[in-house]
Amino acid sequence: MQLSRDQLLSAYRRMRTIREFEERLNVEFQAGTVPGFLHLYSGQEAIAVGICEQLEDARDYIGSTHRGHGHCIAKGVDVKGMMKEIYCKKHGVCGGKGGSMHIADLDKGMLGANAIVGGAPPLAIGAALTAKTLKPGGVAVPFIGDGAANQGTVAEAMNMASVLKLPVVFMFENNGYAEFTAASYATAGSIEARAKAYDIPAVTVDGADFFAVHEAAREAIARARAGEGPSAIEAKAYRFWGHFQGDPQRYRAPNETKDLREAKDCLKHFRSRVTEAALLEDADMDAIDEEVLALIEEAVAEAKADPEPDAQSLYEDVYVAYN
Amino acid sequence: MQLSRDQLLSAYRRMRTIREFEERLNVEFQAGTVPGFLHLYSGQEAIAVGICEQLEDARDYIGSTHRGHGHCIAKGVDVKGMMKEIYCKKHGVCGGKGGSMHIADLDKGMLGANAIVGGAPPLAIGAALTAKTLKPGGVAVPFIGDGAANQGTVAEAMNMASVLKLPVVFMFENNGYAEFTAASYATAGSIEARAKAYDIPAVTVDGADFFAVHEAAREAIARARAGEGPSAIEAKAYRFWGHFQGDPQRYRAPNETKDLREAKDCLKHFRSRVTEAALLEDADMDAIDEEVLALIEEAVAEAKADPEPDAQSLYEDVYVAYN
Amino acid sequence: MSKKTYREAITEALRQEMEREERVIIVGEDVAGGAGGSAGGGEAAGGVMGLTAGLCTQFGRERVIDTPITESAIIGMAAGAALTGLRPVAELMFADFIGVCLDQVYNQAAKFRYMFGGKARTPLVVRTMIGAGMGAGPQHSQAIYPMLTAIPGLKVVVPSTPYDAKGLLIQAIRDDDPVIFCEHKGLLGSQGEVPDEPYTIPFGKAAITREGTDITLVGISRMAVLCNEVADRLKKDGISVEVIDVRTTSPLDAATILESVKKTGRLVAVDEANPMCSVASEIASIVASDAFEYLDAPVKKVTAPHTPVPAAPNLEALYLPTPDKIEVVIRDLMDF
Amino acid sequence: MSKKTYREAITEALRQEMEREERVIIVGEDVAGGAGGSAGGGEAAGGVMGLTAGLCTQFGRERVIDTPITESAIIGMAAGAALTGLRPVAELMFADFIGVCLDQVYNQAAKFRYMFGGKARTPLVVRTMIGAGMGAGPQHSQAIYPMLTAIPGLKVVVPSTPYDAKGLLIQAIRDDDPVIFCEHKGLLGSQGEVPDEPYTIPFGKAAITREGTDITLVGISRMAVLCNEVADRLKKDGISVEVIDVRTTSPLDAATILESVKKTGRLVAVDEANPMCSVASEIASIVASDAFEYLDAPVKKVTAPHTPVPAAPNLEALYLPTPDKIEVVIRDLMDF
Ligand SMILES: Cc1ncc(C[n+]2csc(CCOP(=O)(O)OP(=O)(O)O)c2C)c(N)n1
Ligand SMILES: Cc1ncc(C[n+]2csc(CCOP(=O)(O)OP(=O)(O)O)c2C)c(N)n1
Ligand SMILES: [Mg+2]
Ligand SMILES: [Mg+2]
Repeated sequence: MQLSRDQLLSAYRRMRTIREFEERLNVEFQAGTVPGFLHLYSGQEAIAVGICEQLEDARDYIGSTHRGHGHCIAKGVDVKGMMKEIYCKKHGVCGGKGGSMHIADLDKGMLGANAIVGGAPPLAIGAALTAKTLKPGGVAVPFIGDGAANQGTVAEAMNMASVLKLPVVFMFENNGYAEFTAASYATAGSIEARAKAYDIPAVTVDGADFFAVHEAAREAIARARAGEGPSAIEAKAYRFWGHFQGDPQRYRAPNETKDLREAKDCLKHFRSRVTEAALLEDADMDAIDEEVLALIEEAVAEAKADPEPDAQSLYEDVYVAYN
Repeated sequence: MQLSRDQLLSAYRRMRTIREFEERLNVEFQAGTVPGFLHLYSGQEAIAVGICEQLEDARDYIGSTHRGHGHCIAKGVDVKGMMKEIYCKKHGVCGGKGGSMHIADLDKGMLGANAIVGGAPPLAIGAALTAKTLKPGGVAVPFIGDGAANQGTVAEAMNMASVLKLPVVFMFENNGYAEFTAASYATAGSIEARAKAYDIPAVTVDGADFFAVHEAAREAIARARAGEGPSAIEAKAYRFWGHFQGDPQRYRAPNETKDLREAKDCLKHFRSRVTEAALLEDADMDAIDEEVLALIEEAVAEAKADPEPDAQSLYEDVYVAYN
Repeated sequence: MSKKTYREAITEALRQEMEREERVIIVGEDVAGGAGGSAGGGEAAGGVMGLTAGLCTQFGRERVIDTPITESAIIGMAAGAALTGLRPVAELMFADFIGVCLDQVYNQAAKFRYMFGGKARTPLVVRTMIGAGMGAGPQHSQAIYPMLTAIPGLKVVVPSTPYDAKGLLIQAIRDDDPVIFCEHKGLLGSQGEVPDEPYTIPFGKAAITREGTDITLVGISRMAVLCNEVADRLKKDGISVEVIDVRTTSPLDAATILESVKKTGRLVAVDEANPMCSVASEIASIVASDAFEYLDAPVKKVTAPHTPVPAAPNLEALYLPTPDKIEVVIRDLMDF
Repeated sequence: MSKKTYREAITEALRQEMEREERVIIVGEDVAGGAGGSAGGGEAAGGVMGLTAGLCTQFGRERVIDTPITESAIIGMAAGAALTGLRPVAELMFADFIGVCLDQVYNQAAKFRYMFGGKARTPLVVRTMIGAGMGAGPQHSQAIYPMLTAIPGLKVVVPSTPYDAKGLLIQAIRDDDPVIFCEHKGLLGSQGEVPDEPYTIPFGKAAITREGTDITLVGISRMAVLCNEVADRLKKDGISVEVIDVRTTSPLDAATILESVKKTGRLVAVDEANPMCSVASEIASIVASDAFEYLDAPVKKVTAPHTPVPAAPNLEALYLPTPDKIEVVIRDLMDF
């Protein structure tokens, strides 16, 4: 499907925002200003954006992972609120109580990053049940890593979605590693075949190719919106950083990440595709690059300046009401 | 593969023993003498016996389910000890503390019936790991219902067994129902395809046909013993009774169980196969029928006469040593 | 008002809430029953204990949803649905099965609101069956509410009468926080007066079921029934026992218990759970902390022993707290 | 004897037991690390915290087994292997992940021996990381040992020093019952004298780490370290605090605690877990029951609040018990 100029610009902006957000976080982490664990999404932007650009705030949902910043940005969560949350500050989207691994924004249909591998797919099918019941045409998308693909919860969620014909798109991101262990070792057989074994139509695409992801997602979403049940997409993905920041990556060949940044950069791929086809010009994207840079700069500055959460908030919001 | 006369007689004896054991338990249950829940295996005998006849006590293991009597008998657990256990008596194989859903006999490589659906497959792959490490050529067989096939633990166990190339034969018994719900509703896609999606060779056989099960099991066991990793078998099975005794089976067509007892009785099938091929004579099997009848009669009488467990045993065997 | 069983009270609460509010749905294994069966569907069971019988006929399979045997997906799906606008009542057939789906309860549903900075509402109810006494064996008889009571963000309900079962279940369904509703299988057939119209009983308000002055006896779930029995029995011997049925273990009504102990000076907490880190221990610790000056005797608990639940009926009877065991402890304390 | 960190003590215990006994194996996520990676395998990490570093090189991938991220299959496989002759040490990376594999711990491994009439032995060790203080957020910081302590058939170990970590881990590996071994992430870098040779510390024997006569302070895991600090601090003010480090919460050494309280007449139990149904509550209830006559003051506990663990470091610091909070409670009791 041919995307409009606006659609292309929007997609590029989101992908660039994710990349800038993550690369900047790496710098800040090295400087020691970011608390907790940090799992960066650099390299996988086309996957989150390729599908989320086709989702709506009000009726469509995503469920995310420990590596959730990219999913959040793609689904439209406020970048500054996210940055404050990662810094665990008062005005973070979760008031500083969630941190990097728990960013959620229900108004945006973002059901939360999730620090439990395989935690989100059961929740996402629940959102799909809500959509099916209350929000006709709505769809839910759980993101699932190659490591998470082995968790029993994922198998259960696929079977349930298939049985109940829920509007779900299972978006597998196979970036080749779960922590320090290769998918070729730990993820037996094929993820695509697993989905098909539950009677779920599935395809495999190159996650560095925004257009391939977008097209596969378009079909899957259409199927879901039409009430035809779940689909699955396995996107081959490329993790530019280690599992978390600080990972010495001894399990990877010395040049692997450098090579991936050369050959499998979704931003470069996108740029050359759209310029070659004369859909956008370099200048369009350069301008976005500048704007994004400024936005992230501001987001970091504001996050650093934001106050810590109030002491009292420790005790708040455990319940809506406990009496 | 052609089985010897002794092998055929042994297989028939085990199948007949299971059938008699279960049918008698039904009578006793109706009379109100059996405590707890009772899930009978009648109709599925050829599956347990078809594979277990090829297993050894010392190095081969099975993991079972809530519907475990047949698996136990097939693996050689003492029938009288089992009956006493089902009656929760002192000399039951588990001292009366396990009951019908927890019969185990580690000396026979029987790792326990299991009242948690999907509970046993992770344990069985552990026994396979022991076999691989300490008991060359040993193999482990988890039995898994069509309902249990959906549990995440089963998916996890298949992936783990595939990754570690463990000597496992996943024996799926698809009897068409999980409690009151049909497999056609709750078990999406195909079990065989699920196994294959984990790179596990899989076949589907008619579980009423002892010879078909035996042959599929022979190949899978050989593969495991040779260190080539796991296999899976989906046996189509036929549950002659309800889910548990007392189930009014309103979800089944009125004639369904009667028809199954006509058309899909593994004992009848076996008898006609071996007599037609002149491998055994009716008299051989009639004699076994009589012996088995007497054995079960004795087992029930002894179970009823056996004393209750000693009060003190309530507190015993929680730990090997707690200090 | 009419006589109903605990079972009927629960079914009635479900029906009335489903009538009142479209967003209330039921999910679980065989909650309708019979899906795909050769009898051609229709309502086949309404749960293994028949507690949801009739609901599928009345509300349809869109609202009474049979699921595969995948508790993580059931509870997780219900939690996700609750987070996004439905009000699901999920059935976890036996509470013992919490082991295969605990994460969705404790790391997910119970933490949403806090982790997400107060922006989430999770009106999830998990109905589940607890308790020994039916010869169901070690994996189908446990009283697992203590581990759930420990979890911040969760509410835990343990009704002991048909009246409480209905009122607390309606409260649970209307509540905006995740609730575990523990139905004791030994109480399903018990009878009592239950209003026909809907009503709610607030969480965190214990019931004083017997007034007394000599000793405070606190019971949880079926144990509250035993406590009443003991109180009635000892009354004849001139021992005045105040019985408190906690009704909910989280929130726990410490105030009512403390007030009672300040009057009686003695406490026995009765819990069907294993002793360590039990709700009985929690109650005892609260009393020893906050009513110490009023205590005339040691604080005691009566619980199951630190063993699994044995299958044998004779051992199971020994395993469970009984009126006799409770009476012995009370008499000891009265002599203190 | 030489100075070692808690982390080194654990690695040494694992290495020495693997040298001693072939049947000891290690299974878990990235316990070797690097399987299938483009660097061509070899040892890449030895666990996310490096606690199994070097073991794969020494013992090979047959005995240090990297697994997929499937905790039910990991713990279940280890339990099944233990039941059949191996002595597996499984790693559950963060204790918070118990939610996805609890069944294999509590309904399976912990119950085998009892359910099977005493015929099973399950020498399983599950090593796992507990505790807050690292900014790891609500799903990676919990102290979940109370719910495990409640489970009959399980043993629960909570070492607070490098010396205890080594001796208790060797005991755990040699023990024939299933053991959960809780390593506090806030202690990994702490140092202490540790013998070079293997040794065991028996389960169910608490350590009296400070002798005192005015008050008994019981600490669990890292809380024991805090208790020592408080005792040392108060000594200067003339308050003599006896500190007991429980070392194992199941079995729990009630005798040592009771003896101490009989001497001091006062108890404070300090637990990093949430308050309800905590080990602190359990200890308080035992003391209120069995040392009541000796008590001069209310029995108190200091725990985390009934909230999840917040991610923000400033809130997390408020969440945790601290020496200051403990001191306030002690001073209150001394004034009682
Ligand atoms: C239940 C659970 N097990 C283990 C972990 C630790 N852990 C966090 S991320 C991760 C790897 C996940 O790999 P994958 O799903 O491929 O996602 P990726 O990191 O590649 O994005 C692991 C093992 C966890 N957080 N939760
Ligand atoms: C974890 C868990 N969930 C639910 C149950 C209740 N239950 C017992 S048997 C059963 C049906 C199992 O069906 P299937 O696996 O097909 O085995 P079958 O009964 O047909 O032999 C169910 C739902 C259970 N025991 N454990
Ligand atoms: Mg990955
Ligand atoms: Mg079945």
